[in-house]
Amino acid sequence: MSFWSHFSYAITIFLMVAGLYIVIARGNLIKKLVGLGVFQTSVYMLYIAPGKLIGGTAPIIDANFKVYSNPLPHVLILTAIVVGVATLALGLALVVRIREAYDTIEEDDILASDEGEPGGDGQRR
Amino acid sequence: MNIVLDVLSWACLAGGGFFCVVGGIGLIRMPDFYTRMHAASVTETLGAGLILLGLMLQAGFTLVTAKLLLICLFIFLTSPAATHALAKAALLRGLQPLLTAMGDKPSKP
Amino acid sequence: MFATAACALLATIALALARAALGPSVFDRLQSANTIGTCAMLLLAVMGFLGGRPEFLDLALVYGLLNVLGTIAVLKYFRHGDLGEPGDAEESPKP
Amino acid sequence: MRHNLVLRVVAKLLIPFILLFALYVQFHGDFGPGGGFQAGVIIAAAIIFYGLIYGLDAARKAMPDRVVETMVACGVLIYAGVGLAGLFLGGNYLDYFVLDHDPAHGQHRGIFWVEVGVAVTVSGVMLKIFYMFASRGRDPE
Amino acid sequence: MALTVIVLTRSRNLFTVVVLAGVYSFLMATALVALDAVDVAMTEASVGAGISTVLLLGALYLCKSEETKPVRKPWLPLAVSAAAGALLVFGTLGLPAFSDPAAPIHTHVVPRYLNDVLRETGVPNVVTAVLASYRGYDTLGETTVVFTAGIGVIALLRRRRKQPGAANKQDAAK
Repeated sequence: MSFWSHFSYAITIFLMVAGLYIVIARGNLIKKLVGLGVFQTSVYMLYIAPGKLIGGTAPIIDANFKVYSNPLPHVLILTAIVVGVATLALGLALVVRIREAYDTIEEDDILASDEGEPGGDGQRR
Repeated sequence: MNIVLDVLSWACLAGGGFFCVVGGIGLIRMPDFYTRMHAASVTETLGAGLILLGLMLQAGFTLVTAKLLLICLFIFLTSPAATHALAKAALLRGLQPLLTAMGDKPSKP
Repeated sequence: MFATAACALLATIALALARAALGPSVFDRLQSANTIGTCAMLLLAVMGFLGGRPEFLDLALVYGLLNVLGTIAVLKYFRHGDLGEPGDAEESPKP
Repeated sequence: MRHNLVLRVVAKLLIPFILLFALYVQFHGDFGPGGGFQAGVIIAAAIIFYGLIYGLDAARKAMPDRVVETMVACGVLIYAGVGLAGLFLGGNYLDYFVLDHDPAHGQHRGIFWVEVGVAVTVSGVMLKIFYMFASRGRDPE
Repeated sequence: MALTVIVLTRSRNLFTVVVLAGVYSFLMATALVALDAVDVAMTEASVGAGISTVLLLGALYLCKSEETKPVRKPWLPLAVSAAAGALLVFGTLGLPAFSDPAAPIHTHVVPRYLNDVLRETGVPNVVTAVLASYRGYDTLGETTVVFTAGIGVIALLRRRRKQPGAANKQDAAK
């Protein structure tokens, strides 16, 4: 259990923490979505990295190779990526709608305008 | 014959790597955007071409070589187009070359 | 030898990344993004040879394609502010 | 970009290659890297590229909204249909062994059609999303 | 990559954020290739660098917002993130080391996939085989999710395409 044997986890955790920080600390909604993307990629790393075997190759069966990396995480992450971009699009659509309703995409302004006039003109146009 | 091919491809790979690094250094060191673009094009043409040539020599006459040629074509087709669009956009945006700041007349786009 | 080329490409990527990080204008960043894309493409090709499986060049082709797509999209956005416009005479007056 | 001749010519040269390459990725996905998701995204990228350079209206003419929406639904239907075909031929749902006399060939066929369904859905959804985002701000307000 | 993320965190200009997100995605895909995940890298590159850049730009155009406000108090989120990171580091101490062939992930269902895939399906690419055949239900559900997301975007963005006046008229007519 040296440091290098857990290096991939360190990268994963760094990315995850960075994504988390962006999501929590930034008020802009698009920025938040980008942070969510970073977080998501850290999860990809978390899945893919243990599947790698040093000396193995990509899981495409060939007579010349004996050792393959683990294909199962690849499958899971493959679906996760496409779902991720679909949800990203959905989130962006929501942001666009929010911007049309509130004229801002800053979280604080949205909260302020909600408190200012609850159920008022800000919500539906 | 084989050794000649190996040496040639190694030379190509080394040259390509060298030009890539030169382009990268230029990207850092050049003073303004247009000169930087010039530096980057070193990477994108000479470096890429040499590396792909080296790989082609290694691969021999297979499908791989065809794909490498395709990549080569792709790079040589798209990256000047992208650079052209970039330069045009920058000029239209009003980013002046450094020369004009030194006292020349601003060139018309 | 492949390893040397890969190291050179990695160094180039690092340099371009530095430019992207501290580039004063958006165009600098774009240019370095483009360079990074090209280098990543070459790196992929080299890495395929390094691992002894040169079938992965498809991947490099995808990289090249999407690199251009991204750059053009950003430029389009920058010039017209709109992704769907065919572009009219207003932004580039004929001399 | 009406005056941007370089881009237009390059795009005209490239787009058929991109579409061809997408088909290659789709059908070569059994033997190399690739498959339905990638091919769908690449097809969508090609048409988005077209739309970026020649304008959204041109892309809409080449790929009408109706077609895109049909693609979105058809992909899922193809996928589910493969499952139903297995059901009708005497297997379980999404059981490919019964699709051909030889089980391995049946698997191959099932995987092929499933990938087609995935590609159609993914490209349709991506294109539709692009159309929605790009056309949103363009209508006269 | 870490540098990209740091710059991403710090930069205010949303436009820069989008460009850097594309770069980040490219580098991520390269790292995935280094980890032997070829199909995943292909998807990540095409999706991350191509499509989501275009989508982010489209949303950016619709939002027309270039700057965000400066952060007020970064200390609380930073503390939360650091605490989460510390917990995660503590958690990794129990995990198997990198590239350990005896790890649980390599011993359970995967050898069956790798050994039998050629005989059972005749498809050399194990990822494709597992995706479409062994885990067909998963993929069906996933395709449905993509479909639903597309429908959701259509539903969200199609409304109120007309002028605000027309919308008001419709509201009044209701």
